[in-house]
Amino acid sequence: MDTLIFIITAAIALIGAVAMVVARNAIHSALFLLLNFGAVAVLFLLLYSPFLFAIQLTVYAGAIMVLFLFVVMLLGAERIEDAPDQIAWQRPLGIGLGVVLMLVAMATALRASAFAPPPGGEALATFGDPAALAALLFTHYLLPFQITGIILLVAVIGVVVLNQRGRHRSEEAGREDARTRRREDARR
Amino acid sequence: MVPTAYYILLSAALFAIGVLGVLVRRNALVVFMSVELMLNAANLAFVAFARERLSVDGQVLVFFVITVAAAEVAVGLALLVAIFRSKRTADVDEVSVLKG
Amino acid sequence: MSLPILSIVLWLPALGALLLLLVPRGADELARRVALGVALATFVVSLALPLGYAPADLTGTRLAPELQFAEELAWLPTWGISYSIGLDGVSLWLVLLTTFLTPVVVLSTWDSVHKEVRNFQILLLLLTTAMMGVFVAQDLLLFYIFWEFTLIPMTFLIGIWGGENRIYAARKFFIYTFAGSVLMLLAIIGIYVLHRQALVAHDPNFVGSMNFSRIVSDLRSGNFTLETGIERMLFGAFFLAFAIKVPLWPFHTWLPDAHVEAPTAGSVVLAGVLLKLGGYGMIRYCITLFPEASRWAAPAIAILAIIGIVYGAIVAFAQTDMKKLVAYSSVSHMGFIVLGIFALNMEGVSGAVLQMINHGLSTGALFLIVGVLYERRHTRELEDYGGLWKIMPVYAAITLLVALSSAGLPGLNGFIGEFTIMQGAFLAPDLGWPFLGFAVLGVVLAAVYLFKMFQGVFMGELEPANAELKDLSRREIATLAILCVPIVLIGLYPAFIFNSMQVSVGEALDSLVLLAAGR
Amino acid sequence: MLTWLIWFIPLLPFVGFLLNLFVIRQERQAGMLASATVVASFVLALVATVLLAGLPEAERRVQSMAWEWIATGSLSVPFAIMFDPLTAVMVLLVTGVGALIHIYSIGYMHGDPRVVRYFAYLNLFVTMMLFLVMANNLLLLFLGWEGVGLCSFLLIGFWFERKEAAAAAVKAFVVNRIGDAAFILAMLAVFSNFGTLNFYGMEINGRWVPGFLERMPEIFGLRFGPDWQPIAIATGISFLLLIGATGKSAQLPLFVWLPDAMAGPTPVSALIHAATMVTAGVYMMARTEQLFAASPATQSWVVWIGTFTAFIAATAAIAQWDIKRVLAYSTVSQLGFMVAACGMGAYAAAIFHLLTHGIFKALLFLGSGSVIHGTHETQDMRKMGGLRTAMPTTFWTYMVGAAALAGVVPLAGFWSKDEILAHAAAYGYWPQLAILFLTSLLTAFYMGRQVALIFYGEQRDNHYHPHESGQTMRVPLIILAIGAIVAGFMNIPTLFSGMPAAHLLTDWLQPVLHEEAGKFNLVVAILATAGAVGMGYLGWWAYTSNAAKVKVGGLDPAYRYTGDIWDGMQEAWYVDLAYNRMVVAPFRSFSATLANVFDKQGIDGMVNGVGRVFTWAATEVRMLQNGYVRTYALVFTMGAVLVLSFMLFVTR
Repeated sequence: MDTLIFIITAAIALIGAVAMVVARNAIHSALFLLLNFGAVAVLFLLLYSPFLFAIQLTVYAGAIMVLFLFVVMLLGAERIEDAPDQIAWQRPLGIGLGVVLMLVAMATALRASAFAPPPGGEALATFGDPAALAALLFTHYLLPFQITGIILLVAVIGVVVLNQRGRHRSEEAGREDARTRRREDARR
Repeated sequence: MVPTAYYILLSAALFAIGVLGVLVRRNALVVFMSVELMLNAANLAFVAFARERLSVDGQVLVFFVITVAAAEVAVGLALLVAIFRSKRTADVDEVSVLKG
Repeated sequence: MSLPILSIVLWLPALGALLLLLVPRGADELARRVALGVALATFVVSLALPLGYAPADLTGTRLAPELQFAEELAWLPTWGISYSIGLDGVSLWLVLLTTFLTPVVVLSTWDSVHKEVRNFQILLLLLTTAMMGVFVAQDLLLFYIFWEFTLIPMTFLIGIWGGENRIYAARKFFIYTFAGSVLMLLAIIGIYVLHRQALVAHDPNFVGSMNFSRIVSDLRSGNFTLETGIERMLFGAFFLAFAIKVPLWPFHTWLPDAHVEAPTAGSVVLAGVLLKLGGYGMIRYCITLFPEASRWAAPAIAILAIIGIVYGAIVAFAQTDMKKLVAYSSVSHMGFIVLGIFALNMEGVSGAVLQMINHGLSTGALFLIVGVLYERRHTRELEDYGGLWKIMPVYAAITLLVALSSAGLPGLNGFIGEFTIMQGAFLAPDLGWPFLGFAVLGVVLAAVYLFKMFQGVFMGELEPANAELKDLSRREIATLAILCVPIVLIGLYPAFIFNSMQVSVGEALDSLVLLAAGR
Repeated sequence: MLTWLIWFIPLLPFVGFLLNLFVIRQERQAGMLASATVVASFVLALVATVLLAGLPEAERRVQSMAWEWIATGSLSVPFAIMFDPLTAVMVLLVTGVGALIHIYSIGYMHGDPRVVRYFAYLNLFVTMMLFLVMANNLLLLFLGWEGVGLCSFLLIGFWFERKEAAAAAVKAFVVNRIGDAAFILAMLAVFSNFGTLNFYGMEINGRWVPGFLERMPEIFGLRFGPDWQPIAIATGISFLLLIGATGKSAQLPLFVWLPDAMAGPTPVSALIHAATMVTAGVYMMARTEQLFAASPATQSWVVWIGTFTAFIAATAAIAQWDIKRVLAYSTVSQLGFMVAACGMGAYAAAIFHLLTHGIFKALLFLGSGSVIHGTHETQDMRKMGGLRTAMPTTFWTYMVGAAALAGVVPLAGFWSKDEILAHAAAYGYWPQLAILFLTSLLTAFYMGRQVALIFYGEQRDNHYHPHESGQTMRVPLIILAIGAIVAGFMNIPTLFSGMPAAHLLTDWLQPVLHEEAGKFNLVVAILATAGAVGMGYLGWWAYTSNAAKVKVGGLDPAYRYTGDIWDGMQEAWYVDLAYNRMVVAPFRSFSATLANVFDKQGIDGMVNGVGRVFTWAATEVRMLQNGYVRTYALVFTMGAVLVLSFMLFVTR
């Protein structure tokens, strides 16, 4: 029974990922990514980690994807890929490399991990619950916990500062940048 | 029970697709999303091994990864907005001022 | 020796340089006087060396080369590196050559250097210390440090006070020599490590030693042996660094550029002493440390030397620029010296050492002579001159004497060196007639290009442009006369150099003797 | 007493040189001082010779060492001179003729701006020549050898303003240098085979060092034994010495410098290029006579070189118009005689001819100098003629010299040349005898031609009125003329039994050259004299009878009959031209290409090329960073893939 669920969700996840990459429209790819995150959340459940299932759905799917959609809408950047690709050899080489990476990654995965079904037993019952996770988090991993806190703080300040400078830039700076861009094009 | 190997294979596949996305797509946002996808694939692998080893450490790590990812997205998008404001485009190739 | 004479002689010029820092930048005359004073003081003090030098008797081949005025100070005891300096028959006379040439060079700056005189003198004095350091260093690392240190002042001398494309010449000079000597550093480290490994096997708490005589005595006593393959590689690395410095034939192209662009004083020091570092290095480091490899490589190197002799002479003949002509003549003469060294016998090596001193004197004088004309007419092309014998008789006489000494007229110093080298090369087992045939051809060609220069400058019609050139000033006569005295003296009575050199040259060749004895 | 006395012979002129160079400025004093020193050393030489004669025949060799010149390893060379019969004779010639020439120069060089320096060079030359002749080892001989080469450079190029004088001076020095190169090789070979460069054994700080000539029998004892090697050494060494001698004594391959050397002042030509320097080669061959005797191969080379040089130079002398070039080629020819004599083993005859030639050739040169002086520096014989009335002394002394050179009976030239021819006849050198005899006929002819052109007929170019030269020039001429007459009696063969002073010179040189006197050959004597007189008269008659045909700047009357041969003779069979075209020009172009092409582009190109390779590589790498984020990503992924695959495949 579990394997069946696993196969379905895995398929959904893969489809979501591929669709995200292939989609022309940025919004469609964002939504497909949302689908992928949902599938992965379910997989977390299968792996007995309900806390992460919740976190995945709320933080990833909820916060980050919403932010993405918001920014896509703000910039109106759905349709910017129609111009011909500047670097001709970029696309084929990219695809080729991606495929090679996939094969190598899979080969490593096959060799590294065990095929036998994971051990069960009574320890499994208390395994995934948030209490055990929290206990470990606030004792053994206290320092990293604080550091991530600081990272988040820095991120917030960063965002504020970036946007501030953005607002002061006058129209003239915009035009000047355009000119440099034209000169670069001429030179290339 | 589903052997861990399947999960790891899936995670590898997702990761590779993420890389493909980064390499091929020229829209900065899609690139960003692909990066998020790669991170997600990594989380999946973490959790799979945590399950196999029955040790919660894996999951704690995933927790940290998620928070860092969130911070990263925030800053990334802010940057993207700032660039878009001055350059009127989100195409990755346009932004090549830092040429060597 | 209670009073560390050698260190005093070594560091006096450097102290002089520091003293010069106090002199205000603008005071050219004061700077020159102070520099001259320091140079003369160094020369006077260095006279104590030959007087106090007592060559030990030659009985029996002692293991370590016998040193005079040896001084030793612990420097990096953890690795066994010490500030150890000492003097033997070969380096004694090279140090003397350096201290003898420096006052002459400083004296020549009166006319040739007019901007930034103070800094010029400082660099010159630092260069003197560096050069002497190379000759007296008994510790491999100390030797290397002084060897590199000579490059810096010389590069600035060429780079700042040089001719038109001096930057190119200075850069080429620096990188070319530096590339060679970096290989040598590798070899030094190689020896150090091998030596330590070999001796740690004996007494475990041996901390390794860079001391040259220690390594040589271990080599000869047999408890530190180099396997032939490694020995040849190390020999190759050392030899390459010295071959570039000498310069030996294929590595000579930096010399003409460096000389043409260098100021007169710089050229004299470069030709007078800097080229001898290579030769000295070959004798002290190549032959003594790697006898078997030297024996193996000797014919090949002799061929290169022979090519250098003939090639240098032929190319010199084709030059129109006087300084380039003298530069290529140096290539030819240094080819002789290398031939002498790799004859690997007493006559050859002592002839080479004497020829090094002779070359320092005569080529140094030649560059001064070219400098005299350059200061007056600011051109070095032969065509611009002619018939100067009529208006500058004293100058012509001195040039003739120096040209003859450089061409190897018997009775002057050049011939003694060349004849002894040729005699050594003739007696050497694997060098014979063919080598001598070419070497003698080199001697003939030397006369050809030197007399071409002499005829071009002094004989023939006197063009109006040169009509009002005035003869040498008293100072110029003094400078050149100082050089002419040893030129004639060594020509007639070279014994005083040969005698004191016998012991050390013998010891340098002892390894070969031991080798031959099948140790 | 003799040991320290002989040191003064070379040192006196050296002191003269130093004084003239640094101290004396005034012309009069310079001339007097220079001549005085040489005369003094001549007197000393006489005294030394008399003292030497006093010694018993066996120990007639005095050697004295000043200091040990080179002493390193097995090489030890003393700075030592010696005085033995051969040296005595040479020293007497050098100082004697030298003194006369110094006195003559006072008159000749009067009024020249740099005359003080001229006398300094002359004194230096005499010193060097004396060192050459008195050296007791090959190295000191070589010092003299190159020293005289240097002085000949200085003196030929004395009037260096003149382009051809400068070129001639450098040419002389370089050609000599080529010969000297072979000399150096010979010295190296001698030292490595014999262990010493001293001719004879001597006491050097306490121990007896045998000379290499004394060790000759020991090394070559097995001269005709199966071991071929020693003879190879002797041949090698003597052949190199021969090349050295041809360089210095202007023999066939390397004689081109002597005719051009006439660009120097005439007394210089007389002293250096007639009497002393050019004879150095012959002296050296005589000194190392055992070496040459030990190798028959080289002996034949020597004879043939001498004979051919004599003949070719004689032919060239006939067609010259410059008064001094005739004498120059004549000198080359007479030297050919001496070298041929050495080749035939008649060393005593060679030295005898060397001495007589030294006297009458100096006489001829000084005579020509007086003619040039009298006719205000004209050297072209076509502009002269009929000078016998205007310059009687010069005329008569010149006639004596010409007759002596031609070999007319009572004069010196006849005896010495005849002895060579007699020796050739006695030892069966028939082909050489024939050529040498023919050469002596040609010699008589060109001397007759010269005398006729200069002194007979009437003056062809009257831009000048000839006058006899002054006292200081005439006196040496007269003395030399007497010498030319008397010198023959030094070595008269035994004409009839019981002759009192027969073969004085040969007996005197006996301890050195170990030769017995040759018999007098009446047939050769009669033939030679008849030929000399006949051809001399023919030459004189040819150029007096059609004196009218000789125009200033015109062709020689004989040109009509001979045509190109005459041009060939005038240019000395184009040997010099051949050298210029086949040696000098290719060397110049080769050195130019070597310097500009091979050195600048080749080696220097490689060195700079290394530099350029690095700069090119640097620019290439820089291109990689083209600013596109995705290319960076690409490179990034490539790295990841590589690492992964490495992990996968390599670390099993």
